[in-house]
Amino acid sequence: MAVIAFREALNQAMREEMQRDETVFLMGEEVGAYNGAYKVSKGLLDEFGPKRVLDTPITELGFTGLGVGAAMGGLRPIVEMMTFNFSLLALDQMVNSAAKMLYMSGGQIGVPMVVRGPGGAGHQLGAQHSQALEAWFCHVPGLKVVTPSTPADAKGLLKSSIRDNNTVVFIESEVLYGLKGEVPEGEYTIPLGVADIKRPGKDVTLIAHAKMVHVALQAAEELEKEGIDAEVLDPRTLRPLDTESIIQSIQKTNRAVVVEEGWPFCGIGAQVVDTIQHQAFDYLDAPILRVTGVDVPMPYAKPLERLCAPDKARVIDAVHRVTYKN
Amino acid sequence: MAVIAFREALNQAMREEMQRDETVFLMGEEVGAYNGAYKVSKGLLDEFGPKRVLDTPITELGFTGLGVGAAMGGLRPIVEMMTFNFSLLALDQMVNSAAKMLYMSGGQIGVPMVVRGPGGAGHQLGAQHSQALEAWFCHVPGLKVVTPSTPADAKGLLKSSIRDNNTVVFIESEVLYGLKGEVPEGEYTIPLGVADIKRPGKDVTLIAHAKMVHVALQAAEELEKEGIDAEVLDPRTLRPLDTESIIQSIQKTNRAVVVEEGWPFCGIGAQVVDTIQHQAFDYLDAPILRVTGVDVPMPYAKPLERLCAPDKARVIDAVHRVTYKN
Amino acid sequence: MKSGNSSRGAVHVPEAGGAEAQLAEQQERARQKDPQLLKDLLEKMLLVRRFEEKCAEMYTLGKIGGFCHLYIGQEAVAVGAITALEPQDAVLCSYREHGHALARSMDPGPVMAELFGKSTGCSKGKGGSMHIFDQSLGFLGGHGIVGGQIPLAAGVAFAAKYLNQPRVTLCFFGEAAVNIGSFHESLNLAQLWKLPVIFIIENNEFGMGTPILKTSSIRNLSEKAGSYEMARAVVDGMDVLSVYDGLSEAVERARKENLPTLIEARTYRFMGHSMSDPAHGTYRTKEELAEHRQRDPIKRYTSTLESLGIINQEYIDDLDSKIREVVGQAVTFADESPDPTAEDLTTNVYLP
Amino acid sequence: MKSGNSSRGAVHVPEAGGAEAQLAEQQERARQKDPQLLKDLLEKMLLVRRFEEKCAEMYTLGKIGGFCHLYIGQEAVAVGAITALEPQDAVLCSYREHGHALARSMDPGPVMAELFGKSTGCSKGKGGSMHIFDQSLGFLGGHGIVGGQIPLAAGVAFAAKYLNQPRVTLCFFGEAAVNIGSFHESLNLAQLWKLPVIFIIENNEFGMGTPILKTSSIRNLSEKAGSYEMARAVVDGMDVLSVYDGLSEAVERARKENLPTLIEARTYRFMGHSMSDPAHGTYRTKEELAEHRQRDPIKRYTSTLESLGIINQEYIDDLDSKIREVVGQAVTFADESPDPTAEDLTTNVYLP
Ligand SMILES: Cc1ncc(C[n+]2csc(CCOP(=O)(O)OP(=O)(O)O)c2C)c(N)n1
Ligand SMILES: Cc1ncc(C[n+]2csc(CCOP(=O)(O)OP(=O)(O)O)c2C)c(N)n1
Ligand SMILES: [Mg+2]
Ligand SMILES: [Mg+2]
Repeated sequence: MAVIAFREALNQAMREEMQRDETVFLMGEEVGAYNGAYKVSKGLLDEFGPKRVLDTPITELGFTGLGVGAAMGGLRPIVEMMTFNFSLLALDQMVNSAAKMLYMSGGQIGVPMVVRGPGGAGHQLGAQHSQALEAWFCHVPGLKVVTPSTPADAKGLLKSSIRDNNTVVFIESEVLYGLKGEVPEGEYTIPLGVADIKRPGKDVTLIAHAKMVHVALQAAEELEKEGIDAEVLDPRTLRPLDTESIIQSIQKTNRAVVVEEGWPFCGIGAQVVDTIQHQAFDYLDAPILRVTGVDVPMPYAKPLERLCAPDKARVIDAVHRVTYKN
Repeated sequence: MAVIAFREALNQAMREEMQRDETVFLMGEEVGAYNGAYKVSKGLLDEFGPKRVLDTPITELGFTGLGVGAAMGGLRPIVEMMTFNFSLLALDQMVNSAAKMLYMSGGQIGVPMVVRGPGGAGHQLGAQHSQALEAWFCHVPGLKVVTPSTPADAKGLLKSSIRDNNTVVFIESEVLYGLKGEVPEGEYTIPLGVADIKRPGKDVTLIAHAKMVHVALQAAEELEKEGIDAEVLDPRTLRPLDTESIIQSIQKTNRAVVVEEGWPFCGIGAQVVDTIQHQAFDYLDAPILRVTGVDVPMPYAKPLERLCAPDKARVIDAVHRVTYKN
Repeated sequence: MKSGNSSRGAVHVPEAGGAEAQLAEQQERARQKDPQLLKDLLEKMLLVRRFEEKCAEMYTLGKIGGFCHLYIGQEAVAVGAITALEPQDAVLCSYREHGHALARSMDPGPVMAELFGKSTGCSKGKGGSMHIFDQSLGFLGGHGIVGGQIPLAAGVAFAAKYLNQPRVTLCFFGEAAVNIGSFHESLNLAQLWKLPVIFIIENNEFGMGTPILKTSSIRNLSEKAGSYEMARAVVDGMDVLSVYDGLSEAVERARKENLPTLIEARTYRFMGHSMSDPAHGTYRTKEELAEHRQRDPIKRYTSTLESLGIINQEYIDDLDSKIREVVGQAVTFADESPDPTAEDLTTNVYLP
Repeated sequence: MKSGNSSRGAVHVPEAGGAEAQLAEQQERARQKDPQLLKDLLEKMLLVRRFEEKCAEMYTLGKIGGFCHLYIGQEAVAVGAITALEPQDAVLCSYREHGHALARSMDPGPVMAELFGKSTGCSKGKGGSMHIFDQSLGFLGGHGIVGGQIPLAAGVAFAAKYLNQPRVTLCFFGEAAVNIGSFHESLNLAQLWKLPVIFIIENNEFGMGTPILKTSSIRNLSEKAGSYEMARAVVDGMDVLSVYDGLSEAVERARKENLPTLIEARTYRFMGHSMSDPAHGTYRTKEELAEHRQRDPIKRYTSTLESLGIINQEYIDDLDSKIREVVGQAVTFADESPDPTAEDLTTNVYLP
């Protein structure tokens, strides 16, 4: 298998889908001539020309709405948010138009669109450029939410998202773009809504998505040394959530720690906790603990920023607590 | 005590605070000459004049941002959203400016502002005009979120919100505006962050806010007939959440049902569940159940709309399940 | 009606003129047109009027719920504009769109059934008054967020151009919507990318209770096209032929040159903002309203056609009773249709 | 520089002219000014230049992190504009604001410390390069969302008018920001409510890698004021005196008449968009950049002052070494300052 970077996997997914389907096009700020702010769309303008790779003015609300309209008109837009921080300006179109169109038209008009781009903190980008808002998108019926953690998942899931007939919010971790990994050659897809066990284990389930999967894996490795065998479950798609896989894992381990980059209050982890305690109450040997971003706007200073994100140590500590090892 | 309507209680709160403090002003669509789309601002233009009661163009992003700037410049704006559905257009300013300004200026510049207006479903207003988004606002550090359920709470909490030095998102249930209730005469305030037991009980805790408090109370009354004594706890402020009161109640009843109008996935109820299972795990005799809005955009047709919102029957059913009575 | 292609192009504003001058102008326009077209326009306007009157009645009876925004007084705009389209074209509107749906030849039955929230409604009762859709006619809603449909329309036009379809997209919105960010972002995109879309400001003078001068710092709204070097025009929104002619020009520009146009149609709303807003009282007087009612687009147009001998009183009476029957049948259809069932609640959230 | 108050007012666009014509114009403007003011302007521009050069160095050394947008090439805009203000006035900027902060007389030490993320930074190290604040000087950020500061500035101006303060608010943003909804909504509000605010488009020709012509359908950006009947002006953003004069007029309009102005300052960015973007390669050639560097605002201004005998080479050398020392001290201050502590993490989220 070829070893490629996360950003290249995304690039391949878009390229292949654009080759396969004439109605797929890409638009966003700097996606064309500049090859993308994070170079995810590298070479696409050259290959597909300005009709299918469009540089937009800085108008998140306008071009997202234009994307919804283009989908209503028969196309399959990929709308790139330069970063998901700017999607706050586009939420009205994502929620009130894209997510609701099918329902309020009585099933007549769907919106097959992917809104994708980097989410979460980068390095010292400060309060307005560092937020992980997946919980918001997950709240909305009509949207699907995908958060890949490896190059292979990124490619397989993006291809499925582009082919999906609904609006998919596809959030890429900015800090994972350079991550390399094996990606199967040739065309393959990963279905939305199916979790992946990134590491099997029997003592505790670590549920983590996107870049937190790697933090969980590091913690699991460390825990192994003390004889704790942690399972790392990556939901991959947050909405629809693969509840079944999660419950199965808990039935085996009886303990869970949910790791997420975002803010704690009303984060996606709270929903995961709710789902587990509701459906597997009698299997739980300890309260489910969450390891989350700290409940503050992101500070700029490196030593403060480091304290914000969940790290190996905090995950290990939580595992100790749910296994009553401290 | 005077018996007045919810909308009148809000009106009194604004009037009194505007009389007390010259820097308080109100702006929004139709708040002036039209006396408010829901007549909450009735008479304020007459009393305070166009300098302090401003009709805005339809520009939610612009006038909310202008409100933030006015707060930075020394005023205490009350920004009315004609309905909170339109706040989707203003989220960038609410989150990226209002909630973060104090932090990213290193404590120099606060944003004492109230963003208020009706939230949740009305009667057959359809998908774009019926949503309960409190979970979104609750997710954001830097914001406070208040959701009153009675005229007295509405008045006392709005006065505190206007005096608060932070940005407060104050969500009024559209269908409660006509609700009458006793309101203490003269000046009084209710502190933010303090829950209220709307009905004491010992068998199960029903946690509900805004109009769901009334659904919970109806259910409690019915449950009493079968010998189940339900406590109804109204957090009143969702952020900061009065966790202590919630935990105390659970320690007494050992069972909880969380009722909310909004969508289930990543709703505020999930956070309440997480808080309880984390802090009172050993007190729980059953999984915590949630009764929520149905996971669909709001349909227009009355018989469908009726099925969406939590009602007495669904709450009672949930209570039966947590008390193992069915 | 004239249009300017340059940002400095002079704009011909419809003369205030007396009623007689307006009549004369309309007669002049009518003389150049096919009588059948002229009759069709009348029929559509009358259908909209009677339909909306019936809606008011049904709302009062509690058969229609939610927000219900009537189109009475503005019929010439939707009818004149949409008649200038071809079948493959697309139409997007705000929440005040019953008239546009009928002008686009949607069956009154399924529209009324939608307002009644019935399963036979065009949107299966899930949309309601603000969300009328008919994909087969290119009628793409019914949108409730002010300005929300403007970028959508640009997108529909983008798709048509991308797919080489000879499809023009009309986008209707109220004058109060020109202040919102979506308007600005969309017009820039439409001009920049040369999209076959026509933006129609229906200036009925009020956004709910607020007159336009309190919310826009300029008076001639079509001048906002100057910020994008977009072609623009002003049409008399009380004269169905002024609208039709203005649109025909813009439609040609869109169809042949892939260029957008911004059109201001000056009209007036005879009813309250929605059924819960009284027609007069707070923001306008009874007299003011009565005066504007003199400009009734249907009255004027009927006089014009009569004066040219194209129709007579008998024709009008026949037409009116035919239309009343059609509307009556729509009500019967809606009334007798079944409610959606509990199973319908959770369908149409996702496509497979 | 001329300004038009009517929406049709002619706008004087700075002549492209040769270098000599530009020099002559600047000399003419200089003759009418106090030599001390002229020297202060030079000092400020040079301070910004040296500070930014040092930032580039410190970024490369890893002492500054995150996004870091330098102002080299554009110094005349911030310095010319802000010098036209009084102490009680307010300034809001985008993320490219180090230069504005220094022009507003912020101490270079706490600004550099902020970029280093130190607890002595003006925003305690919590803000970073994009979020410089100094409440005591009315320097109200440093905002990272394109267009986000535009309604904020309208609000600050609103507060000043409300409180009867003689305070003018300057709002700086890039030319790519004119396309966003916030711009449109804020300008309309500012004109409608007659707010003492000045909107300054710093047209440095690029929004990241995209030239303005690819994102705006009109060329003369200040004409967008026409949509609001707002006063407008174009200034030569490479001529600190053209900026100063243009601003002085607008400041007077704001202070005396409570009226806003839209100003386009034509300038150019000599560095990449941010430190992670190379100065040339993708969207402009080395030659193109070199040509623009000929228009260096500091070089031109130095020649003007020399030619008028206001300064000489020795003065320049002294000034430069003095400034280099100031910047060096800022670095030392930043370097030696303590990091914020873990306790600082959770303060400043809420006020009591
Ligand atoms: C973004 C947004 N803000 C506010 C509203 C509430 N609202 C509905 S209609 C309306 C007035 C719109 O007036 P105009 O655009 O002139 O259209 P008209 O109703 O006159 O047809 C307002 C404020 C809304 N639907 N969307
Ligand atoms: C709403 C939003 N969209 C996108 C971005 C990313 N971004 C940062 S700067 C920039 C270009 C802005 O160009 P311009 O306004 O001309 O200012 P300049 O950088 O040239 O000073 C972009 C696209 C952002 N910060 N905010
Ligand atoms: Mg109107
Ligand atoms: Mg620029």
